[in-house]
Amino acid sequence: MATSPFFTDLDQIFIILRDWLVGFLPASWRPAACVVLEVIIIICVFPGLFALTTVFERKGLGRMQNRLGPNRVGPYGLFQPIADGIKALIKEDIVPFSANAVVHFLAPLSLVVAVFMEFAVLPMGRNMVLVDLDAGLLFFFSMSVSTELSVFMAGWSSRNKYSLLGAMRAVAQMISYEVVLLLSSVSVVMIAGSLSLSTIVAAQSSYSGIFPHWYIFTPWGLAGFVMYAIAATAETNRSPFDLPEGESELVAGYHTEYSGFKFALFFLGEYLAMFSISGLGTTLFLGGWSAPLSFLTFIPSWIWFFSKVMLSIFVFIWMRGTLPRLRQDQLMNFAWKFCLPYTLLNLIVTAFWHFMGEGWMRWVVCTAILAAIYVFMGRVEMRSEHFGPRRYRYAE
Amino acid sequence: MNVVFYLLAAITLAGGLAAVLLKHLVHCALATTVAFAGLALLFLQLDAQFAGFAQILVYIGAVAILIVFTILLTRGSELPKGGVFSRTWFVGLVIAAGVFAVLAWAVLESVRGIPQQTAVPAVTVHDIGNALVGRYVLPLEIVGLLLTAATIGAVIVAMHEKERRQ
Amino acid sequence: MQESAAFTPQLAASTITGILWLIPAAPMIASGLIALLKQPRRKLAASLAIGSLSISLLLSFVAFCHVVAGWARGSVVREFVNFTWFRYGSSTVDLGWVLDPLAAIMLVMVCFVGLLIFIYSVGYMAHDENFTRFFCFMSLFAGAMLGVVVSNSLLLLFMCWEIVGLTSYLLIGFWYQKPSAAAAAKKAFVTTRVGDIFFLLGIVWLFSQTGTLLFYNHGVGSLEPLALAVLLTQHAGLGLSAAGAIGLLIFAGAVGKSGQLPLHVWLPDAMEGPTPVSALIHAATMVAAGVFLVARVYPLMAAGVPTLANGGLNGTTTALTVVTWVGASTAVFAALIAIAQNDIKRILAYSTISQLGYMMAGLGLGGVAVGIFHLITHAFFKALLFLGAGSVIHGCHEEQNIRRMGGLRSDMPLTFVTYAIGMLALCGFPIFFSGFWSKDGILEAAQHWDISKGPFYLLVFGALLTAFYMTRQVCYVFFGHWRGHETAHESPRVMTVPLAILAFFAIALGVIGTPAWPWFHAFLENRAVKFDLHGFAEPGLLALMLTSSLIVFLGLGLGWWLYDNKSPEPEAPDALEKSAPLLWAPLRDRLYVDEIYGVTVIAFYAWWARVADWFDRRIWGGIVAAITWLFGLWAQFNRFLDVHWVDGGFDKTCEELSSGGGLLSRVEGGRVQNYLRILAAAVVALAAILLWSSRP
Amino acid sequence: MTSMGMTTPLAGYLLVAALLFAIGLAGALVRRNAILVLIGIELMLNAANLNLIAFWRFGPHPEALTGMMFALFSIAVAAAEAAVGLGLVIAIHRQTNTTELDKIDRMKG
Repeated sequence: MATSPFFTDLDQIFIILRDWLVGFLPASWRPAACVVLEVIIIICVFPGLFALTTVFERKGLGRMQNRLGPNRVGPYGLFQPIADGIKALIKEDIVPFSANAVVHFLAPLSLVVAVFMEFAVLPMGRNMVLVDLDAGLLFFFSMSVSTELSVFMAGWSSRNKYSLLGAMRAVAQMISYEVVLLLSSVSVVMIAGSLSLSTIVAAQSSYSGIFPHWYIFTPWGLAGFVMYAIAATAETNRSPFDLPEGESELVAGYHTEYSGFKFALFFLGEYLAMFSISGLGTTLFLGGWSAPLSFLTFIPSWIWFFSKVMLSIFVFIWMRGTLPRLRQDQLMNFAWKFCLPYTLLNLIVTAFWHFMGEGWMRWVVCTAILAAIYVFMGRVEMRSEHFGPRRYRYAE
Repeated sequence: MNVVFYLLAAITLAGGLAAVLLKHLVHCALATTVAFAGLALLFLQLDAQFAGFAQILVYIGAVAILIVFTILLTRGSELPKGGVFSRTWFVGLVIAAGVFAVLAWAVLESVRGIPQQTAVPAVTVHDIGNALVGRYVLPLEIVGLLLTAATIGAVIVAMHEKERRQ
Repeated sequence: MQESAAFTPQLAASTITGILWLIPAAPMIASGLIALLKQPRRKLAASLAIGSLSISLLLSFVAFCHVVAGWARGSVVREFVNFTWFRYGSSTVDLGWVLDPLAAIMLVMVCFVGLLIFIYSVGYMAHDENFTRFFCFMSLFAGAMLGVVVSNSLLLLFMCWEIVGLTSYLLIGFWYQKPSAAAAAKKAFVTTRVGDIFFLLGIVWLFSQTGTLLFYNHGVGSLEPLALAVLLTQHAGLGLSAAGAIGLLIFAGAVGKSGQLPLHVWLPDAMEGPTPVSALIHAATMVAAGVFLVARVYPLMAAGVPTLANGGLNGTTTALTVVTWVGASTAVFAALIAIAQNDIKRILAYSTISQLGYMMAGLGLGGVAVGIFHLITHAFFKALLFLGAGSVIHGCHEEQNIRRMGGLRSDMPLTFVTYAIGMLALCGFPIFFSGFWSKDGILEAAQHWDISKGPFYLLVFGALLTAFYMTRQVCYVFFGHWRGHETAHESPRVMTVPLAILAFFAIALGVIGTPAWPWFHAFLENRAVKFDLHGFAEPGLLALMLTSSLIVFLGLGLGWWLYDNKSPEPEAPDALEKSAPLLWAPLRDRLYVDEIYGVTVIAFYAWWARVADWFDRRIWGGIVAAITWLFGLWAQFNRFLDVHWVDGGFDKTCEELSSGGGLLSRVEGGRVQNYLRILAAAVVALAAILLWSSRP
Repeated sequence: MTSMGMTTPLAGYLLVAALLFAIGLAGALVRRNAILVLIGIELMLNAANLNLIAFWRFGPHPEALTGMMFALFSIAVAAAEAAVGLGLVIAIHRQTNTTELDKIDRMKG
């Protein structure tokens, strides 16, 4: 596709800037400097985005609840996050007397570090990926599971029953939905034939006519995306899966006993996790940085990536404003009895898709199978749904 | 042999030692996690990306969580009254030291036959995938079966027996 | 078309023949499924059974139409599918199925009657707790019976035959909690087994002679000229060829199953089963299996005699003569007994035996068509009679004694009308009823028989008796006044509708077998047919029809004269008993056949059992006791050695061992870590030794 | 130090693995808590994995992936072992109300 050099340069503007900056250094330092520069950029950009998102979320929720939201600090309340940040920084850092101080301190730190690591493999634009790992997806998931331990550390070290309960809930929920998340991504890996995220994006960045080859536009991709989106919501403890911090039951879950900057770190980590998981979903199903229609490719790739991520964030916020919270047993049942079998079957359907070859036949067959399974499983689940008293068989 | 190796080895061993020596079970579990992470990094140092990430995914993501869950479910987070080491801990220590002695001796004895530094093997994830579903497909299936059986077994073992109805 | 036109056998199997196996398979599968159902799933069980049989009926109709179409085109439809079941050495055992006119007619009849009886059973068995079991057995029976009909191999036929026997046993003994039912089931099973042994002998003989058990197989089947020629050259003594002897052995099987003279004793007792069973198995289909079998192997029996153009035989064979005499004497014998019975179903049972005798005689005298036509008409009107009897029993609260009924004409009008139609058909009431035409066919054949006129007179006498005992029964049941305890009531719709349908066929079926339009005979014998009133003009035919009509009227009149509306009290002597007590007693006691068996066969077996028992106790027992004693002596000796030699040393050793074990068990302290330590230490030691010894 | 063979990186990894194995064994042998014993066993398994990976890396045929595969399967088996082992600990705790191995000695000869 012939685009003017201006747009090409705009697309690669960050690469060009980096190379220009690094050019001042001796040649032997350049690779290391590149990495350091990129890390710094990531560490700067995403917290900035986080700040923007908080105000965006508060104002958006406000509108959904028919009120104004923050509007006092700066124009339209846009400086609210700065005020919040200053407040968090100068607040007293309270550590409960019987808390396990070291672990209490390490928990938010390890959480944020692990979450930041996830961004290393996300391709945020054409040629814009920090390390293009061969096993990028695996790396992403191995980092995202590491956060579970941080959550546990936070909950346990606080010596507070609400914290501990919240942490246990969070860990159980994250483990359960981690499986779904992973399995729904595996179907993409099966088709793309690679664990490298930039290869996966490249596989989706061609067009037939004006329409892109995104995986969401296939039966298995749609099913996988829906599962992924559900699991991602649960994985980031967002509403309607926000039981771990359900304030009506558990005060604030595992960060009840955190205050000041540590609390801010948790807050940051949570939003960063949201960004990263949206970024991964974008990469896997929504074509990453590729444009939605073929004639829009002149717009720089990173704009597409970030707009898709922000769109996902908006959906997160929208759901938070709309859906009520689930109950713990419903949550677990849903993960193990519906999502997990459905994603497993989706894998089989993906294999069908792969082996049936080109043609309309595979569209019909795969769509039919997935729809039939969905209807069948939905009915079975609904039938066996007894709204009786809760029973805990595994933990008391 | 470089600094990174020594650093990682130190982290791993320190994690392992802490896991064995610390009093508090949860601390032990967390120290184990450190050892696991150190090992994963050692794997990366050995150019085994896939194994390293799998190590993190399985050990930190699953095994460590399992361990802390078990600790909490068995009230292991409360400190025991009668000390953490068994009465005859000395015997165990001697045997462990003996094991290390024998192993180290074996390594050092055969050090002349050990190959020298070799080139980084050009193995991609794709190759590993091909090997898994090609040459090693039978073990893969068996491991799948084993994991299923283990999952079911673990659930059944740990499950409360229902109250017998009359 | 010339009557003697050469028919070209059509060999290529059509689609319907290819799936012919489905006809028996459907009810069998249904039976298997029903067997898996729980007891309360009544509706499902009944619908499975009825549905599967409906499928069979549908397929049977298609097969029938296929055969009729082929026949109308002028070709013999005889399609078969054969396959090898197993092989040993150089021999193969083949199985297969065949579709020909005989099979087609039987298929439609069995399916149709069976279906009506299934529907009827839904009403009749409604209150039985073993409803599902009943339908399981019934379906299995229907499947096996259809298997008998379609099989193209004597072996397959025998297998299905035995399943039929088994289901008959199961269904007679369906109410096994009644001792009489259990005994009747056993009796039926054992008695038919006697015939089956001969049947099996026949099969083995046939296989040894021809090397195949297939009926038809492109000219090399056992019923085809090649094999028959081989069989004819062998002589079995008594003027029989091997073909005739084998045919007679197979006929012995048919005797057992169809209740012919020496082996008829089980059939009246079989009425202990539920009435639909009696109707289906012991009137319409299973007993007809024997007749069907004889018809199927008819070429064996008739081998060596040239066939006439009209399907009859030029002369006869010894085998057919035997069949004829057995049939004719059974017809009269059973009819005589039926006169003096009081149980409504028992009368019908003896009537069935008698009619089966007619069929056998028809086969022996006039060929396949004559016998099978009577089989078909009889199946309908006897099923009708049995179901009517069932309706009566149902309506009279399980009362079976006709002396305790009476006057049901007004209480159960629908049952009465249909029952009367069945009765008239059975008696052979002229012109309007199918029984008349089929029975007349047999009588006509008997009249023309060269060997002897004996069968003819026997059969005519039998017809008289038939009319008489049926009139007696109807008078007792439907006329006079009610002598029972509770008032009777009409049966539900699900039972009466099948009755009406069967009644329609009991009348209508005669049309296809009149001398003017012998469609049925022509169909079975692969001739062309056309409507021709001159059929009646054959010499002697009108006279014969007149005679048999007179006989029937005589029987009816005699019965009405003796019984009409009198309705005597149940304990009062029968009208016939009053006039001829000497005649009555042996008839009432069924001519002492059971008793004769009791003092001969059974007594012999009992004696033999006592002898065997004595042998067991005295001779073998004595030997065993002697051996036991010897071993006991030896054991005593051994014991002495054990106690004083072996045990002493052993005890000492054990003590040592147990004290050593006590020491060792300290190690086994139940502490996992101790075990682990020992394990690790041992590994260390072993590794050290290994390394040390492998040092360069 | 060089005379001891530390020039070869493989020996270093093997020694680290040996030490980790010994530490794990010591944990399994001296701690009283069943969970700690399991942790020790996990450490031992990990040490073995390190050996396998190291042998794969420095072996003559890394492209055959034998050591790597062994390690991957071993990781999977270790996960299964951990699940069942910890399930057993929970079951035992439910029965005896303790996870101290010294007190769980009902099965003795």
